[in-house]
Amino acid sequence: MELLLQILISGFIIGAIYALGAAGLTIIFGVSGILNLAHGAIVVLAALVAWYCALQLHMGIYWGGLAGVAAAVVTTYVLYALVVLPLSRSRQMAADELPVFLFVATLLFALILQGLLEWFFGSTPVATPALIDGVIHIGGNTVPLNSVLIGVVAWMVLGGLWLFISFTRLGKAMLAASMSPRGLAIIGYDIGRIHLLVWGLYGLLAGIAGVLLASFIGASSGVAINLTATAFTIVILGGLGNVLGSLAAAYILGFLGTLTAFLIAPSLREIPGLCLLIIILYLRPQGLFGRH
Amino acid sequence: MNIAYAYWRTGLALLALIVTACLPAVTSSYYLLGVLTTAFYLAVYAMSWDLLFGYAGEVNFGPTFLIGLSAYAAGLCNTFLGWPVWVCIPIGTAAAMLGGLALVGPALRLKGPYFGLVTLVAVLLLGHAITIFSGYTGGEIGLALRDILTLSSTGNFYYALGLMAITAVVLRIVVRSPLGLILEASGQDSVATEALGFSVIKFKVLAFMLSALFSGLAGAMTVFYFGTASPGTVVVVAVTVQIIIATIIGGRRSIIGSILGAVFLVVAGEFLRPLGELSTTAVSILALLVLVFAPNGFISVFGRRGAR
Amino acid sequence: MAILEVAGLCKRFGGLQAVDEVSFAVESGEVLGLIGPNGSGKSTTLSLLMGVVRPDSGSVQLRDIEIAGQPTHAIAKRGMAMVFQHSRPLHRQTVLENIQLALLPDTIFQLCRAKQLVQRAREVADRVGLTAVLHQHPDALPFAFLRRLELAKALAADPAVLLLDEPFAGLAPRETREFSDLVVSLRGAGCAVVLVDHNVKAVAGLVDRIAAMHAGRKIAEGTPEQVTGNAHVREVYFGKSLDTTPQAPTARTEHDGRRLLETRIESVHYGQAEALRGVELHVDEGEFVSVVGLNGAGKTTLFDSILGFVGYRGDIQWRGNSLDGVKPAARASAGIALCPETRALFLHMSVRENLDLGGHALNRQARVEQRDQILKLFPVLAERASQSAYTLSGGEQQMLTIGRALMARPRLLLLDEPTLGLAPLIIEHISDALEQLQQDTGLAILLAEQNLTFAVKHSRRIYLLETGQLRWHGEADRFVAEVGADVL
Amino acid sequence: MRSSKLNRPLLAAAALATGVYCVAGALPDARAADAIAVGVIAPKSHILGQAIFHAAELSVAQFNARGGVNGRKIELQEYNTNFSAADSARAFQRAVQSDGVVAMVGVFTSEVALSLMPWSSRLKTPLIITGAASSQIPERVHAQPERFKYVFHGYVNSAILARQGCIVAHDVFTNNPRLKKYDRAVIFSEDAAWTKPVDAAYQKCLPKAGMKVVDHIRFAPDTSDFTPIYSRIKNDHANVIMAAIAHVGVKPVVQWHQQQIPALFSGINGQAGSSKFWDATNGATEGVITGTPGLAGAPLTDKSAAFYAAYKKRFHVDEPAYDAYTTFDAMSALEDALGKAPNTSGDALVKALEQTDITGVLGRVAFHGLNDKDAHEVVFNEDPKKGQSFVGFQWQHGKQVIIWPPKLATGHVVVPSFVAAGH
Repeated sequence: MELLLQILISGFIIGAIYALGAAGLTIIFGVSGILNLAHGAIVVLAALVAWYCALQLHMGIYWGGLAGVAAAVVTTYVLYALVVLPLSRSRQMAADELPVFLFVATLLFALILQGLLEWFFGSTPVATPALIDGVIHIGGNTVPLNSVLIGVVAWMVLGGLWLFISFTRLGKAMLAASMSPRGLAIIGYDIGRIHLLVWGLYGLLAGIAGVLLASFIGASSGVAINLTATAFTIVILGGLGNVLGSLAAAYILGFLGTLTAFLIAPSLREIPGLCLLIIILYLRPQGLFGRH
Repeated sequence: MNIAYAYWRTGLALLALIVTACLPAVTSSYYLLGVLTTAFYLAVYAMSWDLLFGYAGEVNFGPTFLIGLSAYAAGLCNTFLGWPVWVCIPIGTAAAMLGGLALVGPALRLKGPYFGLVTLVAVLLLGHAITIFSGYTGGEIGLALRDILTLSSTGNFYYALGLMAITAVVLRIVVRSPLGLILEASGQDSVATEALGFSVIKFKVLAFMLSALFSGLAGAMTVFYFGTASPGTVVVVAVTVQIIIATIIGGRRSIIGSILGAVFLVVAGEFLRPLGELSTTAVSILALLVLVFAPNGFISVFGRRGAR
Repeated sequence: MAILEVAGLCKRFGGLQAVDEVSFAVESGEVLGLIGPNGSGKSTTLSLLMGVVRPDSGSVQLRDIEIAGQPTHAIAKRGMAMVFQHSRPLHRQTVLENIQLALLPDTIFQLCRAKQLVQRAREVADRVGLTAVLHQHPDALPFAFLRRLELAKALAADPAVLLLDEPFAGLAPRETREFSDLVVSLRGAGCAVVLVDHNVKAVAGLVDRIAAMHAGRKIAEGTPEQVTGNAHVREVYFGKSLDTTPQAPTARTEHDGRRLLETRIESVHYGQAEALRGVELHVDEGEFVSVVGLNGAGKTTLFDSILGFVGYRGDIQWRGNSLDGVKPAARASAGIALCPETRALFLHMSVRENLDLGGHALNRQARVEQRDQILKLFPVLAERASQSAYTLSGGEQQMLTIGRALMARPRLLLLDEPTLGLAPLIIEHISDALEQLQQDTGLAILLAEQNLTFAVKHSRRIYLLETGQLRWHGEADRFVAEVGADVL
Repeated sequence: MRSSKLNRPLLAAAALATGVYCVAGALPDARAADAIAVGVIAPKSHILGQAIFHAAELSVAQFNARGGVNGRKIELQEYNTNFSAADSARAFQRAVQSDGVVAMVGVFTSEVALSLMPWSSRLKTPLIITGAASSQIPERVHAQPERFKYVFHGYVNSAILARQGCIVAHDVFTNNPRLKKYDRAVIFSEDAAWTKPVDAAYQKCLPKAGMKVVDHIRFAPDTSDFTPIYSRIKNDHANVIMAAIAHVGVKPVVQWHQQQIPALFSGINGQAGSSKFWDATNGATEGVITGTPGLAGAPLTDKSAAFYAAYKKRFHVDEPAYDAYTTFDAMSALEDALGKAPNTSGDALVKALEQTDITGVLGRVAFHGLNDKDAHEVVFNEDPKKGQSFVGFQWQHGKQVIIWPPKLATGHVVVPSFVAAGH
């Protein structure tokens, strides 16, 4: 019972952070059809900048966190303006090869970013200070308040995202763009601006995920590729472009990993997720919750 | 067909080969030979990858799955069974070809990025397997082999050059042959190719086998060149990235392009060494610039029509 | 003796019965035209024959051998060949090499080209008139030559049955004629041809028989004249009756004659294919104008040009100002609303959300008012206001598309095939709504239709678009008399 | 059209050839100076790598100031491993074949160390590994002495580290009359090849040190959430975590602290040895116990304090990482060997290195013979006069406080409140 509760609590927090990262990724895919491999690097960038500003520049954890998020947004726009846009407009390749080129280009961007991060911050992992200290006891389990706060913040951001998409005109336009960009264009929306919005939102989500990650378990430039892989697994499992599906997949993956670690062996944690991914890809390429 | 033109081209390729082969006589820098040896193995990886990507239209993000399988199969045979190098290399290659066969199923069923993801997962699983069986594989530390190809830098240079030349010639013959024509057609539009009476499966299997053959050979020879097999040299995603970058910046669907790309990548890395830890980043930036502004690679800069 | 015999062919995609109990037979040297409106299942039928899609049930016999369910390449080897509508030749190879590809045996053991291969490829090329361009690369060729190249590849193996999927789409009239002649010449070689097109007229001169399809079923078969005369076919194509004279001018309110839209499009190209050429038309304020033409005539391209989704040569003017360099979003905001044929609805959003997005530029109060008005116009939408768009029927979706477009209070409504695939009752309904709309708001409408009844009933003026060019222009009342019979 | 077609392969081939020959021309074949080149190799971006470069630089500067090898100066050449075995192998080749390096020092990752061993023998150039702790290094030298005689291990192997961890645990908390009994240990290792001998050594030495091994947990090195593992440890009612971690460091420690796991965190903890670990974990490392070869200039020998002071002054670093000490001693051994060897050939240097017997900052520096089990590994002894030595320390209020051996100790072990409360 205690064990089950522990699995639930732990899965709740990890799942929320996973979901946060993957939500942005899946929105980008929904609207622009781009699989962004620089995802992990951007998340790590936010984490490292937050750590650096908070501790090395003594700006405090809140301003540091803000700086981290801002850095993620700026970098995302750099990626969009310098890599994605020029490639999308390039006439030098066949249209059906564009996704592969974008794939490779974002991968290169990730490498560049990772190299710069390593050069500036070093490759040693870091963690930002806890936002609040103390622990609470839930059914015999000791849970740090900080972890609870992180879970709550992650869920608040996800809730905010949901509110934004469901209740604001801009959010709805964004969602609409993922269903029919053409439909949006004919009712007078400038698709270019929607893209800008989506990339900004993505940067914001990735940034917040990074800052929370830095506080929860720490980050280093080396984990970027793992973060990308996890986010991808989630996005594919949840169905590309499906935000709610990503949420569910994040939790499935979070609990699956936690269960494996609890019940079988901690060293096998990643393997069931990868196997599930292969099986899903084989049987249901549109993902567990894919619409199309 | 312009016969004179074909002769010209063969002649030039031969000339380039001879010039390169004479290099050990001209330079006394074993270091340069060492750099080129690595570049040539990378070129073989790149050419094999391009056969799948450029010609057969398969987005394979796991070339290191094949390379790693071969490297570890050969390495384990040598370390634990004590078999000689020239037995282990074919065994490794066979393992890679089995791996290639295992990829054909998903390749036929899944499209583009989805297939890419399966191959990526295959690599991750291979990495996990190496960790789990670290008692045999040495885990992250790697496997120390009993034997190596040869101690001589010049010898290693010629082994690598030889493999690269053979790969280039064979792949060139294949892609220029009727076989290559069918392969390219099935990569571009498999339904229409089927409708012309070709059973596409057969040709996909062949493409995977050929790719696995050469990347397997190169993978096994690489570990016998280094003397160790470790995930960092033959499995990790960074190696895949190098292969993809080499192919794309060299110019996809081009044998000479892959070679140019690989040599550029390795040599540029050495040239930029004064930049210290930023040298890899600088290479990535260069590669990204090429990708964005000349997506068809170096080869397009030399006056070739757009490889659409 | 029939060389190809199809009996009881069925195919279901999810909830859609795409092909339903289709049977026909073709003899050697015979050309069969398979016609039907979009979505009638004719292309799927071809795919089933070729084995690209596996049939659920039914039999396909080629030279008395059952081939249904076999893999495509096996069917191809038995003597079936197909020219796909969208095909991609190998761009880095020459025309000659592309043809050689089709002549190769299906084996992996071939590293050298057989000597006679080139000779045979030349012969095939000669047969389809490609001799002059043998050494050129496909992307340097005009579109019509690419079609011929595809035909050459299909003919290379000397097929017993040749399947052609919309062979004339994107071809200029002269090219269409030349290509028709090519197909006719095959008849002499004893090849059976099954040809899919929308258009009875385009194939009439070349086919021996026509089978008409609608909603997955074969609804008529016979000579072109028989099929054209068939009441069911006429209804499917033109609605209840073509003889309806234009109704009382209630539908056409007085318009003040000010010019709203004027196009002077010189040409629009998709790659090599020319989609439009010399299209000059205009719509005045409050006017109802139709552009009629069959599928592939260029109607959708015309609308895309007006909204700026495709590049065009020439000029389009909106209320006297050139739209040159104006983005689609700005054109839409200026008062041009498009209801595309694909509808482009936000399928996973509710009806209300779809409408609200359409009126995003209005303030809250105006938006609510406008929405109420539209829900009054289409009461069925009011009932479904909180349902997701994908749960709506086709007719309701069409209403929603129109409603969404109207939310922006446009000056001009572009309607692309609003009646496509809809039941007559729903069409009536939409028809009434449009009339009321014009009366109430003085909105100008430019309609693209192949349903002539619908177009003639509402329009003041009609343009006839054929293969990318304007063929006829005039008052709606004159249309039936002057060109009506000619269109079918 | 035709001409551009002809030009393409011509240009491509020309470019290839030109490129190749440019490289050939650009790289000097041999060094012209009379300085002796020594290479140092490590990943530049990592704290442990920087420590290696710093220590080598300091050693060479001091050595050259003392007059060098009979007047010949040592010139240090730096190479970046980038954590990549392939990059390192290329760097080693460049060092020897192009830059004329006579010996190579450095490396702290086992993968790179093991991949460089064959190159050391192939290039006949001594390699002194100063950071990696894999027991495979001496094992391989022992197994193939003829081939790997060029390789020296300037750091102790992980089995010795494990045994030392047991001794520290025994002396500091298991058998400490001031404390409650901490005697239920969990072996907590990242799933990697280097931890296998550590785990085996723990299994043997923990019972000897008076502890019961209640569980043995191996986890994936990329584990992000340790909650399940810590739950298991709590269920085991363990009160000591004997760690064997290096790739992971921040995450388990931060979560141990946040989730207030009632067990002492001890054993081998690669990253916790660094002075920056406090910042990296934001103080979550408070209370963590681990061991390291040298710390804060602990006066193991009469040279320790001077090295510590000079290092801090030159590089403005709070604390040198452990491999700064080992690298400094390895450099001293190499400088000594350069002075004694008749020439700078690899074989002469190997002979001279085998004879090494000097006092370094961590204790006596001498290497085991090829016939010993720990072939060519630096001799370890708890007594600094007999071999390289070791201290145990605990993080307390942002400082690494030496708690073992007793005669060097600057403080007492302090049990974190949540650990004490858990009993």
